[in-house]
Amino acid sequence: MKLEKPKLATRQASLEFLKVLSSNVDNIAGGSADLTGSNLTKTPDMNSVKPKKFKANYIHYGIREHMMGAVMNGIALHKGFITYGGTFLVFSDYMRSSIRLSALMKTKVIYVLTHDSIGLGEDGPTHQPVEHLAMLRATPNLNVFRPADAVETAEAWELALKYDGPSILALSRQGLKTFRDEKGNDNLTSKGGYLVKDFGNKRDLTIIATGSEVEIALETSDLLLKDNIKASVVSLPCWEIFEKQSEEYKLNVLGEKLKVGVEAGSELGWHKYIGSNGIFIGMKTFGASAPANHLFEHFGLSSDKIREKILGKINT
Amino acid sequence: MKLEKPKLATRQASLEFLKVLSSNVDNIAGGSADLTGSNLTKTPDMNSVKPKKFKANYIHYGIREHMMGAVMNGIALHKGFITYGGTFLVFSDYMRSSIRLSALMKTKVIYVLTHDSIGLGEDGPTHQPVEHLAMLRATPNLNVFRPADAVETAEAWELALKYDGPSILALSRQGLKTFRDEKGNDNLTSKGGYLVKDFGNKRDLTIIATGSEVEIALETSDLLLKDNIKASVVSLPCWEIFEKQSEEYKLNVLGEKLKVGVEAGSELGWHKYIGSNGIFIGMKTFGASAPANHLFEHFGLSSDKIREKILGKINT
Amino acid sequence: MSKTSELNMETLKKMSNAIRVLAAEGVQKANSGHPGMPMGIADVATILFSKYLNIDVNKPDWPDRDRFVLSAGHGSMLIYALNYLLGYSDMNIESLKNFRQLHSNTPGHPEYGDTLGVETTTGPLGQGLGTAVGMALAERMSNAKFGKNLVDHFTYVIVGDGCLQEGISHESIEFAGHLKLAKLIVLWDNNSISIDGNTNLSNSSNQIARFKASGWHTQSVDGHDFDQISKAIENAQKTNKPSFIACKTIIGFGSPNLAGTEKTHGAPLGDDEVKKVKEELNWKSNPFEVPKDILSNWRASVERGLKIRKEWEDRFNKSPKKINLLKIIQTIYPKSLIKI
Amino acid sequence: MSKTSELNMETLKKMSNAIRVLAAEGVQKANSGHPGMPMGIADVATILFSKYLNIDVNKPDWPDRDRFVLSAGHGSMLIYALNYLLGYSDMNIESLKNFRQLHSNTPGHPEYGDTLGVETTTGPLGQGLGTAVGMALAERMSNAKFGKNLVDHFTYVIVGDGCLQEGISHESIEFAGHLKLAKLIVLWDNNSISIDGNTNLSNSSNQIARFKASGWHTQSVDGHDFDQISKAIENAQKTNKPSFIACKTIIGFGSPNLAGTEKTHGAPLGDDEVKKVKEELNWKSNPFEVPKDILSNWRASVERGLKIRKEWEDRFNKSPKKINLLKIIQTIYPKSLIKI
Ligand SMILES: Cc1ncc(C[n+]2csc(CCOP(=O)(O)OP(=O)(O)O)c2C)c(N)n1
Ligand SMILES: Cc1ncc(C[n+]2csc(CCOP(=O)(O)OP(=O)(O)O)c2C)c(N)n1
Ligand SMILES: [Mg+2]
Ligand SMILES: [Mg+2]
Repeated sequence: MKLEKPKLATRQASLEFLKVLSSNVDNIAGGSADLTGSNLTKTPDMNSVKPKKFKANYIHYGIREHMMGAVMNGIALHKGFITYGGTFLVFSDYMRSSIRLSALMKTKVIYVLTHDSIGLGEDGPTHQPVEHLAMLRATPNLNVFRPADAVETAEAWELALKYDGPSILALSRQGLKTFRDEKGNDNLTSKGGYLVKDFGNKRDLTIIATGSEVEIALETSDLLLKDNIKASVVSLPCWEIFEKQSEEYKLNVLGEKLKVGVEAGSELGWHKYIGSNGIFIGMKTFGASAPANHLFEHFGLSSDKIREKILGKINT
Repeated sequence: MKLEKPKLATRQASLEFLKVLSSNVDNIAGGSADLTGSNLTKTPDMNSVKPKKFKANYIHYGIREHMMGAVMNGIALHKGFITYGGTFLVFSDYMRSSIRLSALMKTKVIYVLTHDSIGLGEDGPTHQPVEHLAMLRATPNLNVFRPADAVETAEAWELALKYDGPSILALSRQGLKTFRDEKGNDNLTSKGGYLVKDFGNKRDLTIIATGSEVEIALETSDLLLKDNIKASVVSLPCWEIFEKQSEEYKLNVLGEKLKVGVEAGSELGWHKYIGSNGIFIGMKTFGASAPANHLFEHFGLSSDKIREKILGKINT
Repeated sequence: MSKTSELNMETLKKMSNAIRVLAAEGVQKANSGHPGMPMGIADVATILFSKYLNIDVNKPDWPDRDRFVLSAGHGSMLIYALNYLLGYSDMNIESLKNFRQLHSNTPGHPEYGDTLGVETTTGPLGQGLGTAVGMALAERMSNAKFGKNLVDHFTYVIVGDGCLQEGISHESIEFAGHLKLAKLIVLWDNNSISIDGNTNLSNSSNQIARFKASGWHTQSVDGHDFDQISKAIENAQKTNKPSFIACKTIIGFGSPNLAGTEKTHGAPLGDDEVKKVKEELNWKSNPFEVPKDILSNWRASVERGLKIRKEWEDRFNKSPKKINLLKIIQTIYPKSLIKI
Repeated sequence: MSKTSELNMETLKKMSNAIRVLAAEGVQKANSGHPGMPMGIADVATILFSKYLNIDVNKPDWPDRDRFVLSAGHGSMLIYALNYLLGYSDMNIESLKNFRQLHSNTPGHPEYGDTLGVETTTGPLGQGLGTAVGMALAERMSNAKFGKNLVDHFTYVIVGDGCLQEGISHESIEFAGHLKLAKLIVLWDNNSISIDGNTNLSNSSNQIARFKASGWHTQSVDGHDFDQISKAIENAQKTNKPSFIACKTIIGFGSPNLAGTEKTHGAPLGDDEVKKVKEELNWKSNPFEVPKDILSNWRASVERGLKIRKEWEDRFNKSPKKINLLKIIQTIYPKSLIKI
């Protein structure tokens, strides 16, 4: 086993990607709806658009999410810029209509939506998305990425830049282990989903997770191994792309044994992957105000609790 | 067989209900975001709030959906009124954040969202909801009703008035057959879903539909009978309530044979009911601008095309 | 930029009436649609398109063209009628007859990608204004990069009462005013009507004061007076602020029995009333026929855009920034950015 | 309605500083939260709550109470500190120490149902303003039904820069102005700071002009001058329009090193700086301790509300409309409405 890398929030990984991007291209029109330091959308070398200063690449949209989406559509339609804009995932609510128009027109607009779950912590339920991944995944033409570590984040960014349409990057506030070895040249996120821990034909079950819950799924798999249960783990950062893979590939990834979905959001949509017999562990209610680690525990999204649920299911 | 009743759009049925309601209670605060004649939210005896005239029961919100939702929350929190407001289902996008707060606070607010699918017709994809039912169903505490005929509409209204929280009424623009016999005293919608055509233990498959697609499902069942296939039909007007029924009841309704979901919207969420092996027939893309009947045909939402798909599945 | 048009008032009136009649007839044929808005704004649109808007119908994607956004997207027949009159290659009489039909290029609301010259999808009210602010901002940011020689165009938007009630209009107005997006010109179809009836049912704002509060240049004109409209647009082009022009119009202008009422907003006028519109406007042709002289006037008006586009192309071909601009317009990304 | 307070300036300042210190300490203890907003608006809130807001802490659901909405919901410590000082039964020092902890009644943003006196959940910016418009409208509609004797209360809202940038603020302002919701009073925490820095990064609107354009009564005051605040509220209560009071404040007021900067917006000040705040404000007590005399001043201020509530109850008990009002407040629906 290799040395453990430092934990990195995917919003931080996104900033690292932007640093590379902005030093390579001179036509960025980035921005945020007054959450620059939280979304991590502005690299140190970017400079802000001001009333008489348009030779710049960063837009302070103010607290105007709805307009930010529309303005990004306008920038994309005008042509000439790579455009992205940030806010909290939960406030995609305020720009739903603009996101929908991005999807309908297939404008190349990248929505950088951070603080993507109860992992946001103390700000509480008004700030914690629950239904938003479902809402966005249900929207045609929209690629919704929820990367699980720094490498997946870079891959998602790359795919978003290549896609002729809008993308959502749902990013974590909290630090996440880097489980992927970034030396490989393959963009695994380009498959939409793939095995991050694979017991081959010895697998007893599959845990499918996205984003910050992949780390928890891997921990759960480790725990289960002590129970002599072999749980393969799938990261599913982009459902839309995964859907486009061959049936064979999908079956190979998901397996035919018990499937367990883990995502700190609504269950809506998950049964396509976990089947009628599967277990979903996520958010049945709105969140709460507390430190993030308390919330994951409270809502049953810890490896301990997930292990228990799986054992409960297996033993009935 | 009984005589066929005239077709009635569920938005029209809703108006009929409101006529009864408004002649029975004197504390209505209804309204619409400038779509009164389309949402059918104002009964002939209701009168409009004006600058110096507050002894009234109907509010012209103007084209301000986001505020309408917030104002309704405020009216509900203040207490004293039964409050509902109308717009097109697709423009729930503009008030997502207000709807979410209704759900989080459990305010008793009723959203009357008409033109609930491609059945809206010529106005085209910007006006045709696709992902909206999924977005709303994914929201905790929110009861989303999509009644299939006049009787279900009245039942949905009744349940919305009784529920201590917000409800969505997704209503059709187009006329729908009244398939329910309104003489029965049971509110079947209070089960969330139920068999509207039942072949008992002879059933070969189950077609599950909501709203305007229940009529199409019933037609399909009739067609299939000629092929000697017994397709029971389930109307599923409210998923949230259906989820609360016993496992036994749900199994009895859905059956254990092939399940076919039909809804003119996103498939997201449907696999919970149709299972991994089921078929879903709905909208994979955004809609289009054309007369409604052309659109149902074009998008494969006609009894003919559904029958074909079912036969295709059965014969493989 | 603009020179006083050689077209006289009477000719302009006829050109404008062509829009009205085509809109009324298109909606009537489809038995669905919104005739009132195009009929009301026809005079404003005629001035804007025939005298000021720098587009080339033969090269609809010429980068330095002016942008036009119909934020009040339900008035789509305005665009389709105009595009036919201007001679866009994809817009013929058949298209107008197929308004709102499956696979036509004349959908109920303007859809980006379906129709040449449609710069953005509109219909959800207010979105067009926000999108136009994005276009106007991209224009300034491109201008800052490539200079006035290569990038220097206006963004024109028509908004309705609905657009201005929606919250997104506030966000857009404040932001555009703050950034002093001087090349953004917003024309308000101030007809005091929306679906529920007179806008005074739910509104009594002073829009001029409102835009002023956010640093805009503002004007009010009679939206049926060609001279006033022309002058206002010319003034707007000259200020160093974004410009708002309130155009007082009559919805369904030309309809003797229904003009000025919400009845013209979103339903066909009826066969009878369409006939009466044509009488009122002294319009003798058969349905979907535009008199040759009027069509020629319209078609001649596009020469201006053609010439401006060619001049731009000359400058472009001589510019050292050509490659860079091209590359950026095609939005090419560096191949491998994956290493972090 | 109000009489000049017997509380002198110095006492008021201390009462206000109690809010500041509790907010700074609560956020520091939680190691998370927004100290700047409560510290900045403390003077305005002190005047509003001690002199004008008609509530009864012992009967938080008394129907004819004034409504208070903190639209800038991130300033939740303002409410918790106030509710402790006023003596709400559910709000003790332990609650303040448990700010932002699981199952506490002091969540990160005000949550309806979690805390007595919290009239609505806020946090998503602008929503509080829209909700307050609904409350003010319901008040007028109830008043029209039951008369001034039974229904006659104000709705007060505190909005921040963020609320006023959001589109929903436009919709709400226009609508409230149109309906002349005269009992709606909006206080703007005009501190020129939001998360990204100075609001001039993205805004240069004239808010007074903006509200005027929608028919509001407007005033501007120094948000740290008790007299100006009092007078403005009294004026606002008297107009026949909704009222907007721009209160110029300093975010994080009292923090010697950080006041006036975005650093106080959404992060603890730091242990050292909290100490310095207390020095600056001449605050000698231990953490989470409010000097007895200041607490008594706050607790005494609630007598006003209690008295007004009792007077209302007398009128209510004598009123023939009592049953009807009760029924309607409990929102009872007729049993069977299903037949159509
Ligand atoms: C966001 C949104 N809400 C509602 C509608 C439905 N709608 C279409 S036009 C209209 C009225 C618009 O009034 P106005 O802009 O004055 O248009 P006019 O009647 O003058 O043509 C409404 C409510 C819409 N298209 N978009
Ligand atoms: C709709 C919405 N968007 C974004 C946020 C995140 N947010 C919280 S406070 C804030 C800045 C608000 O600035 P202001 O109202 O001036 O508050 P102040 O910094 O003065 O306390 C932002 C962007 C939010 N709470 N709601
Ligand atoms: Mg109008
Ligand atoms: Mg501020």
